[in-house]
Amino acid sequence: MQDLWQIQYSYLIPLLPLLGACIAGFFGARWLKGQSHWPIWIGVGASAVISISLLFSMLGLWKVAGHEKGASAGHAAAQRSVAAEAASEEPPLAYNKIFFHWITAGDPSGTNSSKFFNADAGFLFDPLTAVMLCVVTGIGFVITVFSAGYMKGEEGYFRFFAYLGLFIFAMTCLVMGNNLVMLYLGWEGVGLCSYLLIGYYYEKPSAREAAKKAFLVNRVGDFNFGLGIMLSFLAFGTITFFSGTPQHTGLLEVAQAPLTAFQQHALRWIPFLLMFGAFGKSAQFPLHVWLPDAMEGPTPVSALIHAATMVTAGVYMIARCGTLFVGNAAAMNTIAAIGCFTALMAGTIALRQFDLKKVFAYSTVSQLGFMFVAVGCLAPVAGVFHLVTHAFFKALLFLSCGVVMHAMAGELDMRKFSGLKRVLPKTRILMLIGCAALAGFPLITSGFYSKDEIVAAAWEKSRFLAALMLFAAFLTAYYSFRLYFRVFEGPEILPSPPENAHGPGHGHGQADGHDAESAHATGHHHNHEPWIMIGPLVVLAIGAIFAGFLNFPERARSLGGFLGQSPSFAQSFNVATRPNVANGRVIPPLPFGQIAAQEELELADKDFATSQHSLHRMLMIVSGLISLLGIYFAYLMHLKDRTAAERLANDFPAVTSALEHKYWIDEIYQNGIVEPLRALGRGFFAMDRIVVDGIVWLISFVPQASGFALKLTTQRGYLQGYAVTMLFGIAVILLVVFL
Amino acid sequence: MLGLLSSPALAAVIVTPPGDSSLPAMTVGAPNPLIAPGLLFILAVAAAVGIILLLPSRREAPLCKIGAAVLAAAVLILAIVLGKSAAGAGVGVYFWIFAAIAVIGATRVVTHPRPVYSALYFVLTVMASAGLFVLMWAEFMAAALILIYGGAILVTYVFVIMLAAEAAPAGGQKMHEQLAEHDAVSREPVIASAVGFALLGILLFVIFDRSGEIRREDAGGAAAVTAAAKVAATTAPAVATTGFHPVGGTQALGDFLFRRQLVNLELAGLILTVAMAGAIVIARKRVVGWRPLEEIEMVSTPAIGIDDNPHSIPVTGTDNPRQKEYPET
Amino acid sequence: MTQLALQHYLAVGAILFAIGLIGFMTRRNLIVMFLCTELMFQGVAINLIAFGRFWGNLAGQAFVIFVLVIAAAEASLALGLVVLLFRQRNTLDADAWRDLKG
Amino acid sequence: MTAALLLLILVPAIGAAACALLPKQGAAARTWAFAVSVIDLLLGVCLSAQFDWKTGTELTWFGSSFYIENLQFGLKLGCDSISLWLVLLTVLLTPLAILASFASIKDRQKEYYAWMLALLAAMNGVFVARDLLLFYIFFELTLIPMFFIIGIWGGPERRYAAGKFFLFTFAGSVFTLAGIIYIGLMAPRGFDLNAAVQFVQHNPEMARARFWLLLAFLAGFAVKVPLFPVHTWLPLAHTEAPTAGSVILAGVLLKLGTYGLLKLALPIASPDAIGLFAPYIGTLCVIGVIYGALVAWVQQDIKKLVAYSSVSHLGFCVLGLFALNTIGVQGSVLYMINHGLSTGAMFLVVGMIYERYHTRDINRLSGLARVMPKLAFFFILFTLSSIGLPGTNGFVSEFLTILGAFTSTHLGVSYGAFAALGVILGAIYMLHMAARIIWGPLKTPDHDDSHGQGDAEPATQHGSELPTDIGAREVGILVPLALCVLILGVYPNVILNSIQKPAQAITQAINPPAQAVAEAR
Repeated sequence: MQDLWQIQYSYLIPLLPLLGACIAGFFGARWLKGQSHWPIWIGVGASAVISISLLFSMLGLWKVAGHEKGASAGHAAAQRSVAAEAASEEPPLAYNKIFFHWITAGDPSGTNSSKFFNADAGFLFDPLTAVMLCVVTGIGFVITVFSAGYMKGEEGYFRFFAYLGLFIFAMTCLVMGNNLVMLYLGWEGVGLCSYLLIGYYYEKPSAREAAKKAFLVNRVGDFNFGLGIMLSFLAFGTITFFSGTPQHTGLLEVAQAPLTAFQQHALRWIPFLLMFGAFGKSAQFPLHVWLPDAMEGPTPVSALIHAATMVTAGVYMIARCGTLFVGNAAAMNTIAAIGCFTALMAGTIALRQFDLKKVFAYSTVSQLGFMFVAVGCLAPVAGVFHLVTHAFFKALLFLSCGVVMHAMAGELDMRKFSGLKRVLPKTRILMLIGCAALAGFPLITSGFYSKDEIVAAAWEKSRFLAALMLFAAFLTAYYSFRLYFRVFEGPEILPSPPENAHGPGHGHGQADGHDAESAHATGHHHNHEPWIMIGPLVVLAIGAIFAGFLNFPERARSLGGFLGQSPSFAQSFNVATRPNVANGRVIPPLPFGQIAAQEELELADKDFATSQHSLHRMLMIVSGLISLLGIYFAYLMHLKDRTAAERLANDFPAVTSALEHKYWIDEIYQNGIVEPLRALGRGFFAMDRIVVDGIVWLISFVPQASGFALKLTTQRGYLQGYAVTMLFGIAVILLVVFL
Repeated sequence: MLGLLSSPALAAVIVTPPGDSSLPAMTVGAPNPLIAPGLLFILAVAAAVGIILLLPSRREAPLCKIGAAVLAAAVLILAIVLGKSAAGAGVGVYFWIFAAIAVIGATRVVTHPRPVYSALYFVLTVMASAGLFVLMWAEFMAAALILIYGGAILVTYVFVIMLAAEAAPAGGQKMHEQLAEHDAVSREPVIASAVGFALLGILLFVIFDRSGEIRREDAGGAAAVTAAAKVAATTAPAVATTGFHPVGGTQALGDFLFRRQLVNLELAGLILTVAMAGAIVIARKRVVGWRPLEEIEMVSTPAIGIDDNPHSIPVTGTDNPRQKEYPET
Repeated sequence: MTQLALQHYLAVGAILFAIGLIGFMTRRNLIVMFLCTELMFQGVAINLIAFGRFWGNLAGQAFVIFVLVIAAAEASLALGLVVLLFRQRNTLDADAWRDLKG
Repeated sequence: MTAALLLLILVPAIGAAACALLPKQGAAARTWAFAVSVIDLLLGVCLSAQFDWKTGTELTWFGSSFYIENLQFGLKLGCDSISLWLVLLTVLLTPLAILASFASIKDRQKEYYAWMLALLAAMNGVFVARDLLLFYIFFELTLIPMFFIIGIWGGPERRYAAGKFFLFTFAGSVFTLAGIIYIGLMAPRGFDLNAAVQFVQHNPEMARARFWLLLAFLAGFAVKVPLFPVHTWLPLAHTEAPTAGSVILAGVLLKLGTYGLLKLALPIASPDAIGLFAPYIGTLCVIGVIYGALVAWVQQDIKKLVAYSSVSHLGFCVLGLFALNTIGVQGSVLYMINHGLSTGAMFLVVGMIYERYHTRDINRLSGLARVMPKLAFFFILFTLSSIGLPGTNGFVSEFLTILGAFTSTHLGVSYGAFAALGVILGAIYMLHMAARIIWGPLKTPDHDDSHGQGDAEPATQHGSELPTDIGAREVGILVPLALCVLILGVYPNVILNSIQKPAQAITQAINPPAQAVAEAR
């Protein structure tokens, strides 16, 4: 595998976007101006091409290797091999490409207590990386094309594209990194880019605060992630995932080998720390507050970063370090629990949001909850599959929102307009596809298949969890079509032509800063749907529909099978099936992508196979019905008579206000954490001035005071007074000397 | 100064003054303490109390009398104890007389409110100590003392007292009011005398109790001699060449002075000339606000007849504002 | 001259010195203060002569001569100053000259 | 030729004297000073050229003519890889600082530049001195120029600040002098640094003395590195110092303290003494980190904010030192260099803003990005470097110091965890500053006054009512620092590998292999 040209030149994948970003950034202001999207298009396009070709060549390799293995699979029936043996024959599709040693510290000889820390600038290529690369660079490229149209005429046009290029660089590093510190590099890099992009309209104080909030909340997550890295280094002495050397000294491999007491203790903590880092990045419950505010940034940013790529980094990390997580049952349960809770919470909040982008923001938080549930229920394939499909339809939804905003001169509030199907016919269809995929419209949309797999995995874990997930799916269906019916169907209402055109940041909430530009749109017949914007949408729509079939037939040639080849999935399955971990339960190998094990298991006991298939069929039907129910409900409440929703809301004022105030979490954080810390800071500063400086002043005051006191008492000017004192001194001396 | 002291002591080894062969080479007295230290301190305290009462202050006359009595008693006891225990230790009766006069004179110098009397008592003390000098065979010094001290210095003092006598307060009757305020009251007599007599007590204690045996050079051990001899050898040649042998103390002193202490003598002369020059410069300096003679209203006492009663000289209080603030003791 | 005799003379010298000292400290008249210093010189002279006699050499006496020289010089200067001071402040009180206090 | 070591000190010293004697004020002085500092930079480079990095053997130079026999104190110079990197940092920062003060220093320029060159000489002296007393002399010598620079060209409260700065450091370092003299007299070969250190370390009867020596050195160096309780002089000195002054103060002078700790305190204290102290100093550092960060967050004055950030950052640096393992020491040496670069640059940028608007109040400035995009770019870059964003130099050193504390047997996981809190707090106050000044709607102190007096140098005054973005000179100052920040971020091994041997030597001595510490695993 290492002789693939893509791998040899893999440094181009992150480097080209970075180069594009630098060119756009430094030369954009004066020379490129309007054309500064070209370097990015070329850079991201090239890396997209390399990634996709890498994916296909990997698939090619997988098919070739698959045949011999397939043949051998037949006769090696009892292949339930122990983890070490399975890991020994190198799965063909993983290769560690190290370019140079990035950080090396500690003494190499490793004597006495000091250890040897080595982080390489290296990339790891396996099916998981390939899939993620394609998602990132593919959708990234589509969005750069879209944003060229969307951002035309913006004053900081070049700055936007520079940040975009930087983001792709950071995200590709994150995905391809072969050790935790490279992952951390990408992790913080994307955090930085989201900070810069959210704060793109830096004139607006709300954008400025949102950017700062995003970066700091991410930083809290990264703090835990950092601690996780350090603890794993302390325990295992290395942070590279797979060493590629026969003796398997990679972090994930050593984690499986027999552990000392300290390592076991550490393994109890490492998953929680890494998980908390993932929650920070993927906006899960405790640290989700930054994502809704991130909608301050321009729409393509929301599409790319806050829907498709960055937020999925958390899921990717947990899938990559599966072996660390799977062994720790408590960790897996917390992930599933937090994921489910976030899904429900975000779903409910989305019901009462009237801002288009806010609805989709909460929907993203909810869908991420779904992915975490999948990963939590020992179904990483389902998680990654949903990640891929979600990337397509959520990007589609956000970009169509962008088109709507573009047309409505930056107006985003649902209540201001409706019935836009005549004005924006193409966008209406695309939005419909997107909403259907999000809702999980049965059979034709990708959302249905991926969500169904997650529900199945949840069912495996516990019936109650599956029920909650189905309810969340219902909520998703409801609020997605609530939006669709209110915006595109129903009587045609257009927002009054914007009179105060030029005030930046006018209008309620975070009206898009570039309304000044769209204000000059002459009247309504102007074509709001230029091809440069609609083209990418169509591509995404196709993806939204057909992505589902990537993993549907669930057989050897599916996405699951391909992902199964990744050492992470294979080894985490081995760890999962260990007696002490599985303690008796039969772990279905399919969600881990272990097709061979699945077929062999099905050969072994028939009824298991039949029960699995009937279960899947039943769940598919149920989730299909749920989504149809959700859509019908939305139709009832928002198309037949719009007032029904309001009436329902007024019936439960407490619930509605809770939803509208996002369960007051922001306020809790602000008053519970931020204000006390500032007060503490002020207290320290006061202490600094008073206590420490007080002591210093005292030290200087005491000699002065005593000097003055002496002056008053003894130095009275009497000549004889001095004589007496002298005499007294002589007497004392004589007394001492002679006595 | 150190050099001065050591070289004569060494020289003495060689040039022992002839003629006092009848020197009683008494063996060094056993260092039995002549006076018990306790007694010494009690006497010191008594003397202190005496002095305090005697010092000029606003007290009535009788108290001063008691003070004088106490002081006299203390000195007498000291003398008796010393005399008894010493039993003719080479100090004749004249010594006691002169000593007594000196001490009484000294106390009166200090305690007498009138500066003129102090000066005169000082002359008395000088006479007494001259007597002591004679007892110690330093007849030239005795004479010099009387001449220089008694004659020159004390006369200057009296002269200055006359010059600087303040205007007498108008119509003062009692002796106390007549006195200038700064003469009548002494400053913290209690503390000063206490400290002074403590020092005296210590000195006496050191002299009598702690002196141990001060070995005289000739009675010294071999080590002392050899050291002296070695040093003497280096300085001796200058002396040996001349054949002059002084006769009597004064010649010896003269010889010693001009042979050994020539440099110091010249220096002494120099000091005197410098002092004289200094005195002239000081005296000639113009005093701020000095007005030609005729304008000076007579600051000194009005030309009144001075009767022989010393108290009758009127002493005027001072009109110096800062004076008033001085707290009454 | 025996050590005992020496001690007697030293005693007298010490007494004179002490009395002079007390006088210097208590009397507030400038002239009397100088007089007391002269008294102290006197006490020292007696000691010097006594030691000279005890050791049998003339250094004591020579030194007393120098003491006299110093006393004379000092007396002349001091009294000159006293006269000056008197002319300036019309008083002989030592307290008049406390400007250097504090 | 190792005489470059001596020239490193002599050239600026002579330059300073000459600068003071220049005929008239103005341009001559500043170009002369800049030329001398550039020559010093070249000397540093030539020294590093002939330094053989592989083995890291120490270059030494011995001034025999100045050797005082009975005291065994003489002019012994030398540098190993750690001190060479610090020398390079000094000789890089000083020319930039001098260049930066072309515009801001208008009165008494001759003296100013003379003092700056004298400071350069003293700082180089500290890093290359291989004689205990000589080290101390240069250590104290740095105070004098700094005292004048803050005292004369400083802000409103400059005298108090200069006085406090001088007395604080001096009071501490007097104890160090006592320690040094004690060692100098006890050690067989007198004040020779390496010999003395070896002697104290391996000599059994010095055991009790080691405890007190460590205390003495800690007193002196802890004040210089502002450890928690004795740090109040730093914010005051920074706010009152002129731009160049605070750049050098933050960039190099604080490193004297950590360098002293590394060179003297650590090796001298044997395992028991340092082991005893490491947890306490560790706690002080962690407190310093969190305390400095929180206090920085509530500051109104930008310079005071960056000053407190230095307190917080150096808490990390010393924590790395007292982790007493190779990773920690390497991390902290790298931290010294990175902090010098990023905080020095931060002060330069803040100085440039001050030159234009004559205010450092965070509430009166906002949205400078609109007016000064280039300055905003550099501001953000150096902010990211100081909060330790991976890809910039800050991250590598911060990560290594915390990792060192984590894996240290003397400190422990809890120290590492609490220190890592500083990472979040660091981001909070730096981004708080960046958000308030760079982003947001444009607000500058009343426009009219800013263009009234011709403050900024002509380059920015070409007619526009608002002082425009940074000129060529200022970009020329910031670009080298930015390059260093990025290069060290991408390839920190250039430093890490070179200081690996000395760091290991120091920690080897502290926890000798013989007393094999019970391995954590």
